[in-house]
Amino acid sequence: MPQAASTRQPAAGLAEGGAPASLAVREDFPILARRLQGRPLIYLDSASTSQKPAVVMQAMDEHLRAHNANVHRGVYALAQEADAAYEGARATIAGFVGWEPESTIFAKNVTETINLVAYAWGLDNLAAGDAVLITEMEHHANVVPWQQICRRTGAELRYLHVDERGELSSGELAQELARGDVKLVAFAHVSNVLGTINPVAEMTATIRDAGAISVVDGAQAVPQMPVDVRALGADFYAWTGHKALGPTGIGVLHGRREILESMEPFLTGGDMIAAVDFQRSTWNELPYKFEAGTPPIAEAVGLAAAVRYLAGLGMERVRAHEQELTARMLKALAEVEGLSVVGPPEPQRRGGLASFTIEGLHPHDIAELANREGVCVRAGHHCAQPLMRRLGVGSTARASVGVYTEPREIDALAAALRKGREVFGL
Amino acid sequence: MPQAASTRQPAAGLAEGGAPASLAVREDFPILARRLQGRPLIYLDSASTSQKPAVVMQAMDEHLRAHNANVHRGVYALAQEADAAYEGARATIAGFVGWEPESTIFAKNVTETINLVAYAWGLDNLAAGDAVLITEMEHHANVVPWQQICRRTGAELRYLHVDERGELSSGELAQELARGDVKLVAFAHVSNVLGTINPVAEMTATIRDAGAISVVDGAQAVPQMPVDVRALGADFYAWTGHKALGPTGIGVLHGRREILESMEPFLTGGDMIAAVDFQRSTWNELPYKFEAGTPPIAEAVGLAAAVRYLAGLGMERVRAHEQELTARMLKALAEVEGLSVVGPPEPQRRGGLASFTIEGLHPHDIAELANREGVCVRAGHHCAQPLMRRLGVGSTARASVGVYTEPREIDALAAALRKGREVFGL
Amino acid sequence: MSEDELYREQILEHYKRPHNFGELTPHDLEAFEQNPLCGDELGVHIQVDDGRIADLRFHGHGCAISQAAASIASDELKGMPLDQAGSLSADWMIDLLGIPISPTRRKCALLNLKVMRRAITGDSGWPTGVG
Amino acid sequence: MSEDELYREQILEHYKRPHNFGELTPHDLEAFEQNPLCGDELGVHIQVDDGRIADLRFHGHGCAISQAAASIASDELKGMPLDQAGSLSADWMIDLLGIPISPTRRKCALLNLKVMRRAITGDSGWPTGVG
Ligand SMILES: Cc1ncc(COP(=O)(O)O)c(C=O)c1O
Ligand SMILES: Cc1ncc(COP(=O)(O)O)c(C=O)c1O
Repeated sequence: MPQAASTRQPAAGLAEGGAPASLAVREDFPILARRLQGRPLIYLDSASTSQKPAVVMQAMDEHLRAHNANVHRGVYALAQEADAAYEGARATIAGFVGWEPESTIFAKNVTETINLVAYAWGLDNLAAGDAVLITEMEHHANVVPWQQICRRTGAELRYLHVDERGELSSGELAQELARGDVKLVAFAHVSNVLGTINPVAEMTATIRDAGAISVVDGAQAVPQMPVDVRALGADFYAWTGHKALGPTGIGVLHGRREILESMEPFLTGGDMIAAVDFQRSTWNELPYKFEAGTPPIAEAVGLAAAVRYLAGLGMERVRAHEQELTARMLKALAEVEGLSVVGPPEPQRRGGLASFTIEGLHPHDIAELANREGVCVRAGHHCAQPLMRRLGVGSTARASVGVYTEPREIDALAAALRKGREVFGL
Repeated sequence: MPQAASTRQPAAGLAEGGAPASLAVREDFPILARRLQGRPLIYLDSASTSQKPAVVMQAMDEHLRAHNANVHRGVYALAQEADAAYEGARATIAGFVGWEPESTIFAKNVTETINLVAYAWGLDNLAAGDAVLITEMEHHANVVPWQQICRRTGAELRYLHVDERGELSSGELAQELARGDVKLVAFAHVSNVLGTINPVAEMTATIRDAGAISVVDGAQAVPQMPVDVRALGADFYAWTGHKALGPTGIGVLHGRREILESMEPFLTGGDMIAAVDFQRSTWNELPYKFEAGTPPIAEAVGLAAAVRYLAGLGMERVRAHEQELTARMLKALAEVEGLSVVGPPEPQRRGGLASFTIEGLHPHDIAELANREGVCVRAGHHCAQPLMRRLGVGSTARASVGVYTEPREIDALAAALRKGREVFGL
Repeated sequence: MSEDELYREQILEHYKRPHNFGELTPHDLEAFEQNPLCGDELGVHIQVDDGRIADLRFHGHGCAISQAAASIASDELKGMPLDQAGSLSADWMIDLLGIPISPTRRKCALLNLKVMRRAITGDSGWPTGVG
Repeated sequence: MSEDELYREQILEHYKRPHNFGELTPHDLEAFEQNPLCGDELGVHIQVDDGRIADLRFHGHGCAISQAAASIASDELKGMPLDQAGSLSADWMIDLLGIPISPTRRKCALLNLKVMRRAITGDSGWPTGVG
């Protein structure tokens, strides 16, 4: 059986404005006790992957130690425990974002789920003369599958522009849809580079009115803010376990039932069939039709523990915490000489991350110099090369926060950057 | 860092013939200490999924507690530890079956890997007039992807027959290839229903001589016998972690480098690209070209611990143990009235499983009745409906062994079946 | 559960000598279903008279639970108004069987209801409550 | 490692004022490479005379390590026989840099060698030993 939810309600440290600057949950995350090169670990790369609370490892461990069997086919009692654990995890995870389990599909990561939609919906619904619309701020996971499916089907791939604030324009979306050829629009809920929070509900309504399908990449949103997939109105909403305090090896796709039912399956094999004859097969009901082979069972159990943990913290509090830290980060970074942050200047319009460049310091060197102070930040194109091109930079450094991030870690980042500039004689 | 390999060399219990009837490893597997409904757990469903030794859970737990970061992109020290753990796991896992890490690709299960080959090789290399050849004994994972790709490309799907012994005929393979239209042949190394061990090296040589590509489904072979992918001569060899003492969420594909290099990618997104421009992208080198998005990192670490554990036992000993138990099982089952086993009668020609029917007892009821005695066996079509049709049965019951299975558990199965017949008044 | 709860006399009796098994020619309604988990198959033929099930026969193969369920249900179904038969609930079937059914075996117990429904209403989903 | 080991004076000097950076028109050989991990780009133009590198220029953008490596290597490459330049090893480059290089930064340090190789031999793989 899955671990019981963490019922612990940690006291929030109160920052100046009364917002929870610290959720006081550090001891729940074993890795944060580590020292690297003699220094405490200051992990500011949660947008890449989050650290995991002990309840997640415990839930997986417990599942594999006591309830492991394959799912969906076993008559014996142990197999029924495994079924209950896996389907119970699905119900928990779907419920966390307000969706129904029957149209909540598990894959290995969010990348696979977007490929699923691109292949299984795209191969049969796109043709020359049609267009797919994405945005300049997408992660490669929401770019390359559309390039490939457009190549295979002859459809055109077009982009919504990112303005100088790092935001989309609703006018441009309406204009593009008015051309009448757009069959599908895919975009991020929260940009992993700019931090921009897109107005999802407004966009999906516009898209639906134009008769197109919406695909929302929620990889950066689910871990850090309340998400209600139904209220957001997306036809497909996808996210990934390892960024949401869960394990690697699991991604989640919520889809509108009628669309999923109308689609051919994507991966095929065991468990997703109704009947297999020599030349043709028929498909199992949802969600199984889209889950071929043995699914990530222990990973689903682990992710269920993660979302129960998040729900225990309260997603409103998590969001307030990340916003508070983002404000602090934007302020601290602005004080570093030669540093420019990309994306919207207002913390309330963005997720818990800041991408930046420093005059005279390449992002790789920024990350290397930060690492010397125990500060983990990412450097590179963040799997968003089209956006890098649009911003006119080769790469950026990026600092991102999680539920466990403390204000002092933001200050440590700023100090490390100042020290780095000195090393380079700037 | 991954856990150190288990260096423990358990003493083998000696059965009558001197073969290791017990590997004496039960205490390495925490779940085997469980009692269900007051009875000890007798797990005879390893062909569906294996139980896991504690070193596997420990390796994953330790990875997530101390070395968790995303792979392939981080400059900071923690990310380098995660890289080393993931790529170290790849080297260990590839080495376990004698293949090179560069063309060893991780997916979520073996089903995904076969879909990868079907889509990424098939979409560009199959057309009307071509044929794909599979066998009547395939798991749905090695049937349905070929049905689908044949439908999409217009190629023909043909089957090699299974004879009354449950084996293929080499003559028929040669005949089919002589027709000159076969572009790809896919078949199981070991059948998950019949137990049949196919003569892989001989078959791949015949296939190669005919200019076709071979795809071998090694899901049932890698867990129970020494496998040397190079010696087997397959162009693609695929298997799945959870059946080989590893965690769920990971499958493995070994491919011939030239073929992988000539293929378009399958899943696309982050990590698998060289450069992404607005309209087109170029691909990363092998194996990354085929690993889109965040891979199953902790799962790779867990599977590496599993294969180190298996290597510690010695795969020759594992095979001897499973053969001994299979012999005992075939003998014990033959003594149950009304029971018929499918597949080759000689234990040395088969893997560690036996599928059977009992006159007057439906397989579902067999599994239910066995469960009352704590014995876990599977009932159903075992994801092999074409084979069921060929055998003229709707379903079978199947008992399968693992490294931890003891001779007394085989005896308990036979006793449970006898008792079940009595319940039904047979 | 103790042995005789699931496989009690009455269940085994229906399994071994099922009522209303076979085919009906001619028939007015028919359907055929598989349980995707095990490959079990069940079909039904129905003769309709004045909005009621005048006669019916099940055919196919399955486990003791699915066969007994079909047999027991068939006795009740004869003479039942079609609209009533097409909307019978999972609970109705489970109650009728009168034995404890595990989640996995539920699909076995309800296979005949699923086939019935498809024959009468064209709906091929599992009866609500199948879990 | 202590601070000045990686970013020592000489490295920073080459980064800030790289030798042989820019373009060469006309040129006999050229190539362009990206580091897929970070998007850094490096190109090279080479003038050949009598089987030797008569002159060369690197261009593009990258971190201190990749730029310093290209700069330091460029001084050595001028006058070198083409076949020798095309088969320089990873170790040659790392030794020349003379600083400890982590596995992740190796690709930065070797980017210029990769570009050189592609310009001379058409081979676009990483120099052996890149790990
Ligand atoms: C021979 C064979 N191939 C493929 C599979 C599918 O494995 P997975 O579910 O891990 O993809 C199995 C097991 O179910 C199998 O026995
Ligand atoms: C916005 C966004 N989409 C998609 C992804 C890809 O996630 P994954 O690697 O888990 O598939 C990421 C993270 O890398 C992301 O930030």
